[in-house]
Amino acid sequence: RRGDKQSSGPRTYKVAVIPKGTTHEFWKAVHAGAVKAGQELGVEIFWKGPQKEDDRAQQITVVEDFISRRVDGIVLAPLDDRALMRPVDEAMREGIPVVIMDSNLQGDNYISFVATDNYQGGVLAARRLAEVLGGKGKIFLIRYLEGSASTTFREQGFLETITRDYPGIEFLVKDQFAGTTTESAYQLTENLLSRYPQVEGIFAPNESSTFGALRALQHFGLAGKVKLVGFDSSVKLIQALENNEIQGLALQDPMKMGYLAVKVLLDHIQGRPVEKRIDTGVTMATPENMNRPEIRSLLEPDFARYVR
Amino acid sequence: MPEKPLLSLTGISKSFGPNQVLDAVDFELEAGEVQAILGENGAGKSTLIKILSGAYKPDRGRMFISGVEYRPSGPLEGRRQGIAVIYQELNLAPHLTVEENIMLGQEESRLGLVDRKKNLERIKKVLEFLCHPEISPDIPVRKLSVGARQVVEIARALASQARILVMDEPTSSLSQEDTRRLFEIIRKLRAEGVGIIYISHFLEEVLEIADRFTVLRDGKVVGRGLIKETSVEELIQLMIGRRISELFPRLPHQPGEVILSCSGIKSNRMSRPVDLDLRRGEILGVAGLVGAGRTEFLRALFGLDRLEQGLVVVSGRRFRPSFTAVSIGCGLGMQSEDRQVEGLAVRMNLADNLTLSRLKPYVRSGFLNGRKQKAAASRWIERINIKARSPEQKVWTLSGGNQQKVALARLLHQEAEVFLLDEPTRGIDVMSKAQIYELMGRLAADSKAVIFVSSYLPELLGVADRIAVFHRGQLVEVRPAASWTEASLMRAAVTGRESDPVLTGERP
Amino acid sequence: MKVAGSGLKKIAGLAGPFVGLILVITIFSLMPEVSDRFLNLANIKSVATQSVIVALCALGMTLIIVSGGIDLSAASNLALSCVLVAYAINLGVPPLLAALVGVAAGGTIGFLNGFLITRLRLVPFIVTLGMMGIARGLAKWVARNQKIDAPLSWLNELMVRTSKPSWLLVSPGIWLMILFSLVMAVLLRKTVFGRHAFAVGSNELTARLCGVRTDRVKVVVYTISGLLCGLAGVMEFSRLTVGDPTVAMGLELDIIAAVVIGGGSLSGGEGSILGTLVGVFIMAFLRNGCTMMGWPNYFQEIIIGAIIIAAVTLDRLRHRQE
Amino acid sequence: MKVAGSGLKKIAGLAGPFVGLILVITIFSLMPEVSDRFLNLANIKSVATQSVIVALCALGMTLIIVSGGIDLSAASNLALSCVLVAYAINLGVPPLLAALVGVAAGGTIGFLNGFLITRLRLVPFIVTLGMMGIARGLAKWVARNQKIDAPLSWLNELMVRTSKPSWLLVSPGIWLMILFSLVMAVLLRKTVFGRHAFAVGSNELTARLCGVRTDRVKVVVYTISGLLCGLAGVMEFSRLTVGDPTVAMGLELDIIAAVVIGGGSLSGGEGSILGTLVGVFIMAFLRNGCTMMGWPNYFQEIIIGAIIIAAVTLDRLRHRQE
Ligand SMILES: Nc1ncnc2c1ncn2[C@@H]1O[C@H](COP(=O)(O)OP(=O)(O)OP(=O)(O)O)[C@@H](O)[C@H]1O
Ligand SMILES: Nc1ncnc2c1ncn2[C@@H]1O[C@H](COP(=O)(O)OP(=O)(O)OP(=O)(O)O)[C@@H](O)[C@H]1O
Ligand SMILES: [Mg+2]
Ligand SMILES: [Mg+2]
Repeated sequence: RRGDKQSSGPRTYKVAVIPKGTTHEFWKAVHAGAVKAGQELGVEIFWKGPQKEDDRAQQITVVEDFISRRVDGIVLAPLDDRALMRPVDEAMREGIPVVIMDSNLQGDNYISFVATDNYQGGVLAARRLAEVLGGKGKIFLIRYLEGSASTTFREQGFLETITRDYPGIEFLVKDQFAGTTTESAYQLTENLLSRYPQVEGIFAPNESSTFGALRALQHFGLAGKVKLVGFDSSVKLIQALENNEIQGLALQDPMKMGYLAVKVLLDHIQGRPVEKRIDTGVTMATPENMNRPEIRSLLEPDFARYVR
Repeated sequence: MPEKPLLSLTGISKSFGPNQVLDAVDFELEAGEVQAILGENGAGKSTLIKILSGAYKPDRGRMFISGVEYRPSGPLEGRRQGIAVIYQELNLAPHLTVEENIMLGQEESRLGLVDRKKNLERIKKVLEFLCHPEISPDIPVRKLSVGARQVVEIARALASQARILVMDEPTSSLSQEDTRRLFEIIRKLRAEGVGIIYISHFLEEVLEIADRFTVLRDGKVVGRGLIKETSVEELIQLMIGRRISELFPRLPHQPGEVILSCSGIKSNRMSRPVDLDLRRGEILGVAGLVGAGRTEFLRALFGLDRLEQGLVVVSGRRFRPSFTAVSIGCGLGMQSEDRQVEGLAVRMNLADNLTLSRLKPYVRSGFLNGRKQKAAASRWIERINIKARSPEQKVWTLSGGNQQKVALARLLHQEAEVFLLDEPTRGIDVMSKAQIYELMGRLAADSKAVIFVSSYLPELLGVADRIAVFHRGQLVEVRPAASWTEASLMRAAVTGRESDPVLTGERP
Repeated sequence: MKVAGSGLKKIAGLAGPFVGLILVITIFSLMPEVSDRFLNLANIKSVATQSVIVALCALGMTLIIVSGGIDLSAASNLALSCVLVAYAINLGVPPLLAALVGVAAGGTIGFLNGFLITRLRLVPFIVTLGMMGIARGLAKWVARNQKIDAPLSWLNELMVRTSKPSWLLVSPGIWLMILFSLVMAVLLRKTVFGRHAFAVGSNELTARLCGVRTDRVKVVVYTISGLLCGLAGVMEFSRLTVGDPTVAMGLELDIIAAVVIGGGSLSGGEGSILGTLVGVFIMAFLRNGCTMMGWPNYFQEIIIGAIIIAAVTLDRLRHRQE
Repeated sequence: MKVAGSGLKKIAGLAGPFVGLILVITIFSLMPEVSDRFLNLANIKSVATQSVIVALCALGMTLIIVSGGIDLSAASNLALSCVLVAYAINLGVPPLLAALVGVAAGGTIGFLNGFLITRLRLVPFIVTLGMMGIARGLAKWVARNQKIDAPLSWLNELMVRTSKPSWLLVSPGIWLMILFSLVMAVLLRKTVFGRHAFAVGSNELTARLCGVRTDRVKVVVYTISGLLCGLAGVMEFSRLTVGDPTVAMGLELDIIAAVVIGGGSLSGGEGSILGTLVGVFIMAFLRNGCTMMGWPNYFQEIIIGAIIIAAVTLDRLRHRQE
């Protein structure tokens, strides 16, 4: 059937891009990347996440609904490496190719997997925090959400690197979950700071938990004193980086991720060979290197041109 | 072996907090007799009944049914023992149909599935027995009038084929016709050997139907005996410990200028518009059968129901009733026939209920003075003898009659000019009734006006200056009270035809 | 004559709740982008499958709401059951038994709700709010804060979009939904227990005075509802193929909304299974239609909010005309 | 004699709701790991600051619940206000005006709730459930599904831990909470409007019979509550320094729980500001304590669930003794 499409001359492909949620800055950048690819390649993008952030069951529903709509292809950031397998299988069976991005999916019944190496991101963050702490100190690992795969990898990468490589660093807390909102991360960190005033460093594995932790530190007047390494970027986090209130941000390249995912999908639809695994890279931004243009473009992806 | 009485209670005591409501009450009921329990409002009659039915647990005392000790853990137990109760406050599930209400707790069923046919058969029999076959078994009870609801309650008690039938004021919302039919049924049941406890504040009813009586005062038994050997005066004296001089005391009052006149009032629930004038210093009685639309008329007049047409003029102010706040502002005040559902906020305290329609006197610079409010409530409690511990007592813990008094006290406190009273004496004891009649007279003498709806014809004839009769949602006739007799009132209410005027009746 | 009249009225009564549903379906069918695909059989099947889980919970919720209660723990209960099924399967328990474990867990939570409400004389809102936290916490505990992967089994075939075996026409989950809807409708309308549930919801005091064992009725009501939530949890596991302790977060409000859209009254004594199903489908078709149109989520949220209000308004208007 | 008696009773009545709070605080104070830090002034200040937002919403919710209603849209309303404040500031509106915009938006949503409830005669649960979706959707729309970053201003100083200026002792947010608690307590207990709200909640028919303009009372009740949610949104913005449309998701249940723990009855006619505040603090200290103890989240969820039930049980027991 791929042949059919090619022979029917120039046409707009309809592609559904399904993120894990719609309200994080990160996904906005992915969206922008996808739209950019869409504009360049002549693809109409449907951007639709589960209505409740991080709801596996609803994401399955969204995939199913797009199968019903019979789009030409789906780009999916699966909320679960297992639960989304079957809807993806179904899509593939019905001739709708699926590209996976951001988080992995078990099995290999998909076209390609475009993602950051999250474990590596955790490792980078661990190295950075150890560096600013001088290899010893007491720290919090603030987790994001029960069962969220990408952040779990980051947390794992961080935890394993610290335990293996930096015996001088001690975890005061490593099993507390911040939850999905800034406010919940904020309160958690505040309460932890009340309990452990001796803390010296914090790692938070995504934007909302990093920002929550930052706000709590600012609230306690500890910003800059307690070292904070986070993940992803936003305007406030960049400001904090400038003010040396954050010592490091592990940056993915979400625009590239969205762009490549759509591009790979289209390549496949149009019969070109594609790679099964595409790494979009992860970089550590620090107050020192943040003004380099290549870091700057990661900190502030220029997505205003593509999405409002 | 001597015959054991059907029911015997010994030394029953009950108190709510510091309030001793029943004090070592002994009581016996034989099979095949009707025994009346009499007493003032708050004497403890309903409490005794609730203990008998298993709804309350006594603090002390024992109960025996046919000589076997009976210690109910709840109302289910009472029912199983063959005790059926018609409670004073209507006790129906509003969303359920007539059928479901009557059969509640005694459904005919097979393997848990309701056997509707059998249910309907039983209901039909009972409703025919009560001469109300027109009440459809499929209509939700909330759509029935208060009178019809009471019929349903009675039907429920009768359908259970009990050994002991307890009726706590079964006739308070019944027409005389229905009361008569009920008495026939009671006689039939008595003949079948059912023991019946009958509670009522209508002493002539008691004299007619009961065989024996027990009088309670302040939770103690103060007298018992055979009805044959007693009189109204003696019963009253037992109940309050003194005589009362007159049941319908008449204070002189003179109708003055027109204070309220309604023209073409019709709500969506009435069948015909009503025109009526009311003068200062006048008590207008309103008679009619259950469901004749008297309540609907009052509600329309007061602005509680959606009005289709009509205007009201009160003391020269014309308005179309739609907001009760406006009606109250113009000097109207209404008391509802259904004190439980509408008349009172039973979960609020007495003081709040009493003053709700006129809080102004207790406001100074925007703030409410709770102490003053309670003091005022206390004064009213004393003035009309409400049996209550304090103005902060919750209304639902008052006895039925005392609740009714609270509803009345509210109107007095409100200082209304025109009183719309819908069955104001429901559940009120003889003495308090006399007191309320006197009160109405005094209001009239103060050149206020009263519309007095009642199904109890003697009180209408005894108190009102004029009497209006409703029939099937329309006003059929208004005449001076003196030109009515019980018989002619009945006839007008039943047939809806104007009776031959003995004197020239005025028509508005 | 009388029968005919009541028959007509019944039909009107039945058509009533459908008005909202028909409206929603019509609107989307008229959208040019999706018109051909929206009313397509495959899509309807898929919406039906998506509705199974909410519908099962809503059946139980109808019973609870009819009896004057409310259950905020329904969604957490579902999650707990979902996790336990996965846990049990991982322990090597046969799938059928694992499913029973899930259902039983649901029933236990339901029973506990009923027990606490009747014993401690607490309002259902509070007991089930507490239980909502407890069940969710237990689910996360059992799952050690992760989702539980379990080997695939026939359990995971219950909720597929294309039925296997194909002679079933639709997935077993849909059949289960139909079956339990019928059972619950009969229970509610044709049994003594159902009548007692209505009576308790309409006027508890009266029910008690008439000899209804109100406490027992309530405990049974919550237990049945709990069992259905447990079953919904099994279905959720079937759909997800993993035991997810964070699943169905906030779904309790959707479930309650479905019942109320379908004519249930939160003050008790009113509600019907048919109405509830219509409520469930209104919400499901709305979601499906919005997604197919590719409308952004905020738009969808606003529309669903407005439709909830509109649907109930329609229902009330109908009642007023009566 | 009589006065003394009623005085004593009042003290008992006041102590009542505190029992749960005292229990929670005592338990954590006895835990060796945190005993010194838990009752530390700084920690208490921090808990108080965390409570400001829930407390403001709960004040309005108390009024609503007293008048027999419920408001599920409170948290979404807060989010909308939070986003609008950030949006306005970004447009260059002065902070004070921006804050007023947020409060006014809250009031508008509240007014709409009241208007729909009284005009369409719908149950509050449904109207506010619909409004919950609408307000949340609007918030996301305004924010284009993102957080809105806004330049810092004095607005962001309202919720700091260490008060500026220091003579305030605690943050302005806490003072606002105290101020509005007093205002609402007076409104509820000492004004005709408050009495009318109680009457409407206790028996709406009676209130109407007594000339209370029930519809007007309800509209005002919802509007006031909406204004307070709007203010809470401003406080949330102050705390977050960004306008976050996803903030306070699911918080409505916490807010309602606080009111009910504090003795409010969902069937109307009961509730008090003091009780509600105690309810808010019970929940806040519980969260704080559990986190400080380092207990895993699931454990915390279970405990909070259990405490909600226990606190209300205690309250009911106390009432029964009365
Ligand atoms: N649940 C309760 N709590 C507190 N006091 C109560 C309660 N029920 C009844 N009482 C009190 O008990 C007393 C007796 O009430 P009861 O209802 O038995 O009177 P009654 O004889 O039936 O009066 P009536 O003729 O007015 O119906 C009253 O003073 C009433 O206030
Ligand atoms: N048995 C019945 N079945 C159905 N509807 C009834 C019945 N009885 C009354 N109604 C309805 O109630 C309306 C009037 O009842 P309502 O109680 O207001 O009359 P009323 O004259 O005040 O009688 P009551 O003596 O009960 O106060 C009637 O127009 C009728 O629609
Ligand atoms: Mg009584
Ligand atoms: Mg009447």
